[in-house]
Amino acid sequence: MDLFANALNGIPLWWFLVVSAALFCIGLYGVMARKNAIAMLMGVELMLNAVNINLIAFWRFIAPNSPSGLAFAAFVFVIAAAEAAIGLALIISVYRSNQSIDPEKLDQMKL
Amino acid sequence: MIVTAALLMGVTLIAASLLRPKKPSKAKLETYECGMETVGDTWVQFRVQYYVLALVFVVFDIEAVLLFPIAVAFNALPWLAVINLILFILILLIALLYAWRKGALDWE
Amino acid sequence: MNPINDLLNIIGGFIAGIINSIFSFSPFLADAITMGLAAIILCTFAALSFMGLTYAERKVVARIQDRVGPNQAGPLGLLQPIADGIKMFTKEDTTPAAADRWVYNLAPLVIAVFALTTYAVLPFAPGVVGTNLNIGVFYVLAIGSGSIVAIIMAGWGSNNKYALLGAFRTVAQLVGYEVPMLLNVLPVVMLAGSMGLIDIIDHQTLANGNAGIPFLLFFPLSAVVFLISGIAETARSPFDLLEAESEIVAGFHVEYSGMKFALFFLGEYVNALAVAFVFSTLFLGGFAGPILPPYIWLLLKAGAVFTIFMWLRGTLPRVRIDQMHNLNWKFFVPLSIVHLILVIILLKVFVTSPAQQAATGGILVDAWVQAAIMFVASALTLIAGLGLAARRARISRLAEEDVLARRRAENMATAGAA
Amino acid sequence: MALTLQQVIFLALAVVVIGAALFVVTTRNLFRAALMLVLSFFAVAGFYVLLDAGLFAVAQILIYIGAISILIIFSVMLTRGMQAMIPRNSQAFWSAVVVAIIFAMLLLLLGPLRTTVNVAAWPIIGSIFPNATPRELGAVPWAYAVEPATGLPAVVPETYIATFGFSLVDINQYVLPFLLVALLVDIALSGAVHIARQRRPIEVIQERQDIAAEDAAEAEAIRNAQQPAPVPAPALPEGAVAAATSAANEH
Repeated sequence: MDLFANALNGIPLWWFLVVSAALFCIGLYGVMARKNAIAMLMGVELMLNAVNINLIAFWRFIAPNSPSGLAFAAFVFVIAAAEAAIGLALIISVYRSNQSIDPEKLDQMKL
Repeated sequence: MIVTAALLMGVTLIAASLLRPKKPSKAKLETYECGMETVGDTWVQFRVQYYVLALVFVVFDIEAVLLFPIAVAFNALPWLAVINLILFILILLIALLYAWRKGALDWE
Repeated sequence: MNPINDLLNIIGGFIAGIINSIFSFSPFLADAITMGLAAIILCTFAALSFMGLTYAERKVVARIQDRVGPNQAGPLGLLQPIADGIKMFTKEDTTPAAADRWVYNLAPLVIAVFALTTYAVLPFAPGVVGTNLNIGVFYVLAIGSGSIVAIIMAGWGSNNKYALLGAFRTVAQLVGYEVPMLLNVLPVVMLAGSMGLIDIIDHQTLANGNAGIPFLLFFPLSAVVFLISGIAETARSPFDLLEAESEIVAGFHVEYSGMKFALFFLGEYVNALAVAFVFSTLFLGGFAGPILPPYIWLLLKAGAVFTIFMWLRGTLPRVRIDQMHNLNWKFFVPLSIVHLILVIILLKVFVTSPAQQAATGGILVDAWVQAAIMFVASALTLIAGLGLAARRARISRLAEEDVLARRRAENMATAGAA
Repeated sequence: MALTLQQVIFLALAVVVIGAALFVVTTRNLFRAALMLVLSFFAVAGFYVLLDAGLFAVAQILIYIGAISILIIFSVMLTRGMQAMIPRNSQAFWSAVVVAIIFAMLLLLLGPLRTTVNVAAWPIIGSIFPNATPRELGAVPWAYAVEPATGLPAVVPETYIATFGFSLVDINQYVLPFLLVALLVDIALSGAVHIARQRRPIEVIQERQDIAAEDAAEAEAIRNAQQPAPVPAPALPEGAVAAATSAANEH
């Protein structure tokens, strides 16, 4: 079972998948185990990046002449930017009203 | 290219750090504040204006990233695609007009 | 392959030949070394141009302000840049006590590297280019926006209130003026049908069937707005709010001295020259030119654009910060969007090649006529935009005068009553 | 085995990405975390270059480093989140365990090894699912795109940017999500601008007052609920509320 089958000038597909899985898990840890809301958002950005690496890796190895992989990756870019903007705006308004952005303290619905 | 540029600049920096005199004295290490003592920590009352402008920049950054591939494929676009393209630009124009109306673009 | 025009190709080929013969045992090493050598040549070209530009700038600006400029160091002051260089090398380099050591030292390096990497894509002559990316123009703009983070690193690293404030003001300016630059490159890419800088230049030369019309004649509005936001992007001349405000003493590089400070300046000048090169590539036809060899043409055009920079620096007063933001967000960006929509429609209506006409059914028109139509449309939008802006300015000025008049009347009344 | 240049670059980038991501997740100083995030974005852009998707490497630099990291750094500054920053919250250990399990499963699914799993043969669980068929787990044999003529891995067509651009606007391809995403960005960013806009002092006072009034009403309701025989609550001194509102108007 040749580990380097279908390698693309030396790099097989599973290398990309392993690295993006690692990045995804680090992002997931960042979201689950961070005290500061902005650090959680950074975790989400890492996870979205991992998703993008997978999308482009599969596009390159499996369907390079169809634009679908690229279109999905582009939409992930756009949605990641919109999500980051909204998340940070909420964090800032939360910070304005009660001076701390510790996720544990933000339990009531009222700002 | 990036690597060589970094190497070149790094070499100049290291060469410079070797050449120049090393006489650190307490007075020189104070941060510069027109000569007075530094008051308070580096924290400065940070206006939200910067953040709001960065938000509007994100809208147009995304628009540009999506428009560039379309501009490359522009010659082969049928009329229907051109209408969609103009619709896309108008939607993002609304974002600008809303921010303008909301006073986000004013810099008092 | 006549010798004068392709001088650079010949020299390049010659050096590559030598290297390949020396390292013939491993072609991979030979390629790496030739690429490395090309990169080093590009970097030294940029650094040398930095020295030449500082000298030229100080001389020209001095001449504009009716003074002589540097003439002490060496004949005609030609050694002045070298003197500056030595001073920068030997001046003491203090780092503030509580500075974030890593970030503080890395910032100038990152700015200089970003400024230099834009040269990897600029074509100096047919075939003489760092790497011919098919995303050339997009790469140049992205590298421009990448240096914003380096400025924040410099501002935060030096742990100084004023540096931090200066960094954020500069970032707000750079982020703002990135948008019109992005929007005004789109018409050029649409017309050229590709983002590669070499293809864009081909469209402006007489080669392979397209009439050699520089894109300046197609889109004057885009050219003007691109140039002005290019100046604002490198925080130069009328837009140098960096070290202008009284409370922001010297912007984000207040805590740097010696070689690190020189790197900031190198970054600024190399960026300014890069904007000049990109403008001449996009709008003036890059190295295309009738008699002179290509690289001379490019240097001439970039020099002309840089003299515009120097001329503006010598004459225009500094712009206030809210004027600068209003100019960008309330004038350049809406104007660029309207111009973009107009260009999209016109490029579909007036078509130059019969194939396109068959596909989308526009009016078949010769390239020069299309250029004339685009020029008129673009100029009209510019004039309409300026007129609209002037009218709005007049309205707000009248409103202000009313308020003042009323207040004066009230004061008179109260003074009278008292 | 001699590493080719691409592999060396890939390994270097992988080390940078994982290292920077780990640093982002564990550091105390939030600003350093933001800078390390930018470094990992650069390394991911390097991955896209390795995958011959140059357009996306540049788009990554423009969007993530040019826009999103600026937003993150500005919000770090705005919320003064940097001072005493305790990197880990209470459930840090368990989340690390969960993440490690997820990573192991992902590795099993996406990694190169193929194992056959026969649940029936397992000691305890086997008795519950006696007739589970052995199932092959591991690297899925994807249908790799192959150049028709030579059988080598397919090469990215030169005009991939044009086909991608065309697909974004072409009627029977991705035009609907394209316009919806534009609408989403428009509404999301307008909402963000509205939430984060510079509030004038009058608005701030008004908001504080509304919140105070709501809290008072809530406390009132709770107090009534606790005492079934309502003792008439002492009337609020008349002047207090009036004074507060008048102060607001003068401001």
